[in-house]
Amino acid sequence: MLLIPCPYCGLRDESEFSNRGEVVVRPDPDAASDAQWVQYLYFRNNVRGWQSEYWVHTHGCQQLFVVRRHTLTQQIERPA
Amino acid sequence: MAKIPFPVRFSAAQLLRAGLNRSWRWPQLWRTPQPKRAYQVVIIGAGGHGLAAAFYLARDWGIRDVAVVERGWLGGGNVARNTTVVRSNYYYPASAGFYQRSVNLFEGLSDTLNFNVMFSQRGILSLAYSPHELNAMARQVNALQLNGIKAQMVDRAEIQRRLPLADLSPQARHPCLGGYFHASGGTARHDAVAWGYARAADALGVDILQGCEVQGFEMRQGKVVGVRTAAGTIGAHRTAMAVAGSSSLVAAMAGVALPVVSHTLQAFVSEPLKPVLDTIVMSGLHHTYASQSDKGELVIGGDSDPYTSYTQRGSFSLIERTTVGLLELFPSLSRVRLMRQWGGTVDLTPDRSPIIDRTPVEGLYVSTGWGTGGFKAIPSGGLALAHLLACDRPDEHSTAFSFDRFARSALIDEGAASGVAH
Amino acid sequence: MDRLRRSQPLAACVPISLPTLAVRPLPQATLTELRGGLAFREDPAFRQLPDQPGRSRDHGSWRANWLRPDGWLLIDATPSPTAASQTFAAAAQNRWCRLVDLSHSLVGIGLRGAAARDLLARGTPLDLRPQAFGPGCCTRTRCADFTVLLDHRAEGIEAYVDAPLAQALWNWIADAAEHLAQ
Amino acid sequence: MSEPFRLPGHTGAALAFSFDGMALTGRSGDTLAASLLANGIHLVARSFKYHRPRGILGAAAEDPNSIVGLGSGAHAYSDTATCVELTAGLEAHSLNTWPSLRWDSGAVLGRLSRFLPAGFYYKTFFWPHWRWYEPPIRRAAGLTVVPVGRDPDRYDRAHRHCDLLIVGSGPAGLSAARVAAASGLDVIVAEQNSRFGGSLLWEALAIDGADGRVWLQQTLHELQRYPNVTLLSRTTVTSYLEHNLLLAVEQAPGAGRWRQRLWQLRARQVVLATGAAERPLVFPDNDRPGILLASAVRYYISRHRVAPGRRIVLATNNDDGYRTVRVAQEAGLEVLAVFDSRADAAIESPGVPVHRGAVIVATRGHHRVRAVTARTLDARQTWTLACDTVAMSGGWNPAVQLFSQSGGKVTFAPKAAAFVPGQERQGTIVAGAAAGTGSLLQCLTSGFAAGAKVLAQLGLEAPPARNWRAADLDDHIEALWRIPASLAGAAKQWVDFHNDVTDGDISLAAQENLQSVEHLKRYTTLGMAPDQGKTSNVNGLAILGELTGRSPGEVGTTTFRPPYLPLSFGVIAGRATGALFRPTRPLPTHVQQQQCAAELQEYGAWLRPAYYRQAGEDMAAAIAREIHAVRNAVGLLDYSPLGKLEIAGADALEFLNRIIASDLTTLKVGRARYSLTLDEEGTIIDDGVITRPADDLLVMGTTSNAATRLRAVMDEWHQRECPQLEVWISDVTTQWAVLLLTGPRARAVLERTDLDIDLAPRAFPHMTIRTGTLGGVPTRIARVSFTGEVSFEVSVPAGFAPALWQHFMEGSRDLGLTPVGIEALDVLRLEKGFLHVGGDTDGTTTPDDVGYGAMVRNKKSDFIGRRTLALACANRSAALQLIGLRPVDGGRPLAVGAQLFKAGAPRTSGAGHVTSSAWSPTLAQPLALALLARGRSRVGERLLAWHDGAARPVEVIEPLRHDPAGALLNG
Ligand SMILES: Cc1cc2nc3c(=O)[nH]c(=O)nc-3n(C[C@H](O)[C@H](O)[C@H](O)COP(=O)(O)OP(=O)(O)OC[C@H]3O[C@@H](n4cnc5c(N)ncnc54)[C@H](O)[C@@H]3O)c2cc1C
Ligand SMILES: NC(=O)c1ccc[n+]([C@@H]2O[C@H](COP(=O)([O-])OP(=O)(O)OC[C@H]3O[C@@H](n4cnc5c(N)ncnc54)[C@H](O)[C@@H]3O)[C@@H](O)[C@H]2O)c1
Ligand SMILES: Cc1cc2nc3c(=O)[nH]c(=O)nc-3n(C[C@H](O)[C@H](O)[C@H](O)COP(=O)(O)O)c2cc1C
Ligand SMILES: [Zn+2]
Repeated sequence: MLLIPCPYCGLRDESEFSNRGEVVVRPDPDAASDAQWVQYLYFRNNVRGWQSEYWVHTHGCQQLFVVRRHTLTQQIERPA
Repeated sequence: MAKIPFPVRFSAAQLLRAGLNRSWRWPQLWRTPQPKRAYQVVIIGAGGHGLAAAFYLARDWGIRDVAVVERGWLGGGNVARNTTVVRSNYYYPASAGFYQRSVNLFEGLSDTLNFNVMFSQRGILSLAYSPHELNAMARQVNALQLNGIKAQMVDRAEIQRRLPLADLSPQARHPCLGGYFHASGGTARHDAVAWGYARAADALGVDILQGCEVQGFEMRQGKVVGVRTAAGTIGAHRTAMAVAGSSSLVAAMAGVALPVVSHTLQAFVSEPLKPVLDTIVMSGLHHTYASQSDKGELVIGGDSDPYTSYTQRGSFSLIERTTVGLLELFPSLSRVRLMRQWGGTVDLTPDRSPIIDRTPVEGLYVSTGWGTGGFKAIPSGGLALAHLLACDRPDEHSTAFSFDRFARSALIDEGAASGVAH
Repeated sequence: MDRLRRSQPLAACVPISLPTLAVRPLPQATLTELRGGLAFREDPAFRQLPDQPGRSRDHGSWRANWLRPDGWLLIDATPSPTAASQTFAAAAQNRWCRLVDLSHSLVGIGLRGAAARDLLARGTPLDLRPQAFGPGCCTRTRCADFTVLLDHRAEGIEAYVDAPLAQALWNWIADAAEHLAQ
Repeated sequence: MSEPFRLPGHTGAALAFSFDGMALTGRSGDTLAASLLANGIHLVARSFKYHRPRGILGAAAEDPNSIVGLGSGAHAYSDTATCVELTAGLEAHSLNTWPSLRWDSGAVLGRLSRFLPAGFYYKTFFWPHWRWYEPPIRRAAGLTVVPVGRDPDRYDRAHRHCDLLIVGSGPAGLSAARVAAASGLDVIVAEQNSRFGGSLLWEALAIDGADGRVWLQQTLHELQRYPNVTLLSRTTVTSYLEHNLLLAVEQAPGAGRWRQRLWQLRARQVVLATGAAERPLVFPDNDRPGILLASAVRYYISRHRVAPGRRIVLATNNDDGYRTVRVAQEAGLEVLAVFDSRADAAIESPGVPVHRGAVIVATRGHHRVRAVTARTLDARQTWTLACDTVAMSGGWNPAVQLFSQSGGKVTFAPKAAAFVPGQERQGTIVAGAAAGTGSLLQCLTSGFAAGAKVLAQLGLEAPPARNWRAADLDDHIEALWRIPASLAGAAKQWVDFHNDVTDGDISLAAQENLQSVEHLKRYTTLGMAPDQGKTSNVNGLAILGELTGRSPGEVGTTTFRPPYLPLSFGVIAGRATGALFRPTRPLPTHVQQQQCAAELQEYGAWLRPAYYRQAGEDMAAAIAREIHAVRNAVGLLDYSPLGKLEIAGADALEFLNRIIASDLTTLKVGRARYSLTLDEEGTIIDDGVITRPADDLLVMGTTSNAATRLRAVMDEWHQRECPQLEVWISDVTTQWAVLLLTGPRARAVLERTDLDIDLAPRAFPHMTIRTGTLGGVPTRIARVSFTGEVSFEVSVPAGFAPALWQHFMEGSRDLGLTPVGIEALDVLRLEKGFLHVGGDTDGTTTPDDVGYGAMVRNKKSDFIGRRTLALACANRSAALQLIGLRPVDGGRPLAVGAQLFKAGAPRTSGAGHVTSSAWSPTLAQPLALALLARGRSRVGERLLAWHDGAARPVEVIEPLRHDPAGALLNG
């Protein structure tokens, strides 16, 4: 059970949050090619190491924010 | 099909001879060979799939100039840490054919490999707790029956007979409405599957190179021509990756992006118990499944962890959730103790079906996406990967599991249709 | 037709009374969710709100709990229209903010006594030590299977929960209270 | 005679207990193991594979042997006798023996052991088939008998945060606690034993010139005075998880309201002072009852005043073992000899013959050791001694399990011949024997240093360094991992006592090229028993190292995993069992539902009426009656679970239009519009009606149980994709109860209320919404229909719903008002051919599949899922489309889930299936909807529907509809 640093509520137990996967940017749907769109839908970097990812403080302030987490050590970078 | 030149064939008689003759010595299960400069085929990852593919390449295609390159100890990845459920109750014909072939191969695997993999078809019981679940189950069972796979709806009395420990009383928090039994499902000894394939492949001349991590690819004109390892460069005509949870990492070394994320999947065992559970039981409502091993521990699993990780460790909340479900199902296990928990890193595709295909880079092949359920697929997946490597095209059972299906929106999403896991 | 009478979800619950803990359903109050955007920050009423996340602000007859950067819960013991909603009426009129009545959606349970924290700690992973969560603090968190809003007032901690789950939370509290002793 | 082996000086009260039915007496303050030994009972169990007699080996958690059954009936469980506190009336019994512990038939397997080497089962049992062998193997396996019935005990759970968690209360732990306590930190000390003090409770240790127990009492006194210190005894830390979360199980001191409590301890800093466990020596037949760890012998004598035996032989490879000699002698026991494997051991032991360079090469005695034979390593000299106890010391294993679980690396320290903590990962500090520190002085100072380091890390001032007068001798050890074969002959040397792993098994593994320690473990099962190899792992891997020319450090350890000690499933689940497992959500009118004889069932988490019982009716009759009422009079349903999301703010419409599939730009105030919600892959995840009660407010109706999820989806979408829009989303699902009136007389019912809304069809047509006051309270009324009849969804603040329900029921009985359940509602909508998301759709269904292709095509702006549906590469030619079915063979409804296939063609799954089906009382025929590949182009085709082993002929049709033109809706 990780401690997730919510920018508003501080360090809270993982069970209050939902993880929404690594940060991906939604391409402009009108400009994106099919291939780009498929890339956005299904392909992920899936790194072993530091990853920027979305968390939502579901059972708290309901805010979505980005956390940097190390996928091998589970260290989390404290936001400055 | 070649006969396998084992140094010694295993049998009861051989055990007897060895016991009587104290100076006689069992040979090595496999060698520790020196890597050659190059092989016809290099397979990265000595897990179940890598080892099985090497074996079938050598036995069925006569391709014995093969190395399986493993970063740790052979059979130490997910094949060492899975809950050993083997089943073929898949909904779509593409999956059903593929996994039924695997079950068929499992049935003869101990003989094939001359190694007891303890495949035990004790059947799988899935439980339903709402009319909606019952309907979904009926849909699944009817599909299985059409595909020629053993499956039968069962009523509460039958469930109670098979699960004497289950609380099916109306007082239970969720009264069970019924379920279905998949008689050809079962368990096999996970380590034995890896070791059996390794020993047989080795006997056929395959070099298994342990402690030899692949750190990059040798590329020539955009084509993979070998692997760079801790022990130097090893050339290869064709290279396959069968590295499960590490798929994205190895693929990235060749510049290939995969539709895969790696999550932790956990499991745990109880202290050894006198027999209490003869079949495998699964309950979606309880997020739990369990079986009892021949040594007596209950082997228990649940859902995968909700975020990516390479740690082989998971979050306690999943253990908690699985346990709470387990106790609702079997309240009298409350005083039984959890002995050990662990995790593996599973390779999940968006539709949770595997990919067995060429990659966009010439010379590089991939078998991945086995996720939370690839143990059962080892024989069939090994056969498929061997075919792909030998013929440069997938066999009839794996064409659907292509790399480009995502681009074509031709997903094979078993979960979307049925909601069963593992 | 008579005016419709209002029913209370926890009406039948007997308050729990232990040497170190008293639990009771809170009397009906007016609960209003306040939402506001950037423009709202310029409104004088905005200054009535707590100035930090995780804090509440007491105005005597009503209080404002921080819920999220653009959301607060106004708790007013008096029936509507309340002092609380009047404070923000003008801003709401200007559409700088919005008031949503949740009086029927949330049910409050009051916990008092030295063991109130111990009891909640049986379900919530929150750091409940006084230095981390003392009077004037409020937060939404998880307690057992429930999402609760904890409002630490001077006299004790109040827990608000989605109305259909109020009875279940009450049962959970009663069960946990049994384990407090010993 | 009672307690023949009890030594004078025990102050505990006598307690009656039993073992295998024998009535015995022990003392309070004892462990079960101590009381058994006091009664001269060593044999307590049989080993797993060969059923070898097993005695008590250790003092505490490390013991691999003494797992016994405890209690009976629903109270039964198993635990290790060395960890069980003796209580009055405790019933203990041996496990998995037949007919008895002393005469156990399973022991014949020991005779066959040469045919059953490690992993033998991989080499045989597959001819003719494994299924012939497996059943007897399963019957023989396993230890614990699972109790019957629900656990009568309860379990507690609690979270706790602290600045510093100290695990272990020996000299190291307590001295760390003292430092931290004085500085005001919030400190928790967790100790698995019933008493604090660790080794101070039983080792003869002097601190500052006095007995160590004096220091212990002073320290405990001091700590108890600090309000910022919590001392938890009987509390075993089992798991060290991420971000300094540790799990601990507290054992209730006696019978009470809870049996065990699970602590989830979140600490800023952790000090592990978990001590060390002694290793057995590996020599031939070292597994007999009466052969104990040397430290355990001291422990039983000093702490429990129990003599494990009267004639003791000590075997050791280190100085520390010699302590046992003095302790035994002081207790008046005879120490016959010391066999020290070190030829040059310098240590002396007055009054006992010490044989240096000598090892035990054989032992005798079946249920209890009776004699040992020892020999010098050069084989020149041999002794045979009759004895009743062997104390053995093979060195110490620091208890690094928790450290390793935390992600710390362990390294091999050759001097101590032990694995010690190396690089930490979570800032963990290890102190005392757990850090490989030998002497008492070092334990005290390392504990102090740990406390000081914590203070420094938290930015507090550390107190000045302290000094103690205490022993500071280094323990000399010269590892001897097993007896050379030249001395041992063919006799087995046991490594894992529980799982019967011998040095020969390890040799076999090495010979078969299982060189990795992980292979060794899995091939031999070394360390896989409930004790998890606390006494066996290091010996085993060191022997493997010897066999393969590697140091123990090069071989390495296997992975330490939680839990450190087994923990019950019950304590993990805590109170989330029975009624507290997944709470249900009652309707606002729950009481009224019960009064109306509703058959309440769980739909999602909501308890809703499936149908209403009436005398003489079965479920089908009840449903038919309710449907009849709706079609001919009026039905009433508490529809409150229907999700309601309010979307407001300047950009509400713009925002919602980016979410859902239908076009909202033309939605006027007061109007309602049906829409689908998709995920980004274009799959339908929900449907519902969106209303616009006011200019600046949209209310999105969702299916029951979907509101929470959709609110989150939209909120996140807003924050991530378009934070510049001003939108406020509020979930008001439980604020507003909804009572649905549906049927030709619905208006008449509503007319009998105090309502300020004009109900005339003109003023209030189908697909509109009105707000007003009803019975003096605010209301929102929507005219949307899922049944095809005139319907009013009447919303009032939830607390008013019971009164309103009452008002409807009492005031409109003459109109035929009938409460209607979910099952009837489902048939009513099927009679209209309306879609049921989740039933008629699955995780692959897109809008076009269910006939809403135009909704998507006609919308010109982006929304979730749109781009994916427009992928040119997507091939949806085989997509399943929703159509109707008619059974050709008569009136029985089809089974939901029946699979469709074409007669004559190869049978395969997935080409189509029945999604909804029921008998329609209104149309007097069976109705069915199905998803069928290219279904819309196949109307008229004949197919077979497969269910439960039989195929029924069906015809593909346009879905049948009651009132196809929808004339009734506008009534
Ligand atoms: C807890 C758990 C329970 C499961 N339960 C079931 C179940 O009941 N039924 C079922 O069918 N499936 C189950 N699975 C899934 C199944 O275990 C996997 O899908 C399957 O084992 C994966 O295939 P594999 O054996 O080839 O992978 P692995 O055994 O993981 O093999 C991959 C190998 O590649 C090696 N490797 C990785 N990177 C490199 C590199 N750079 N160089 C060299 N080598 C490398 C790894 O060390 C590893 O040995 C479960 C998985 C887990 C974790
Ligand atoms: N070579 C050595 O390392 C060695 C050998 C023998 C004796 N000693 C002596 O042993 C003493 C060591 O002192 P110490 O304070 O380090 O250890 P200790 O053995 O005195 O205390 C450790 C305590 O930790 C507790 N504990 C262990 N694991 C636990 C867990 N998971 N949860 C809760 N409690 C747990 C034990 O019950 C014990 O009370 C010294 O007196 C030293 O001289 C050291
Ligand atoms: C089917 C199965 C049964 C297991 N049974 C046991 C067991 O009886 N005892 C044990 O200690 N571990 C058991 N394990 C767990 C392993 O010890 C180990 O944790 C697992 O293979 C993962 O490896 P790792 O913990 O070394 O990472 C079992 C694992 C599996 C997959
Ligand atoms: Zn937050």
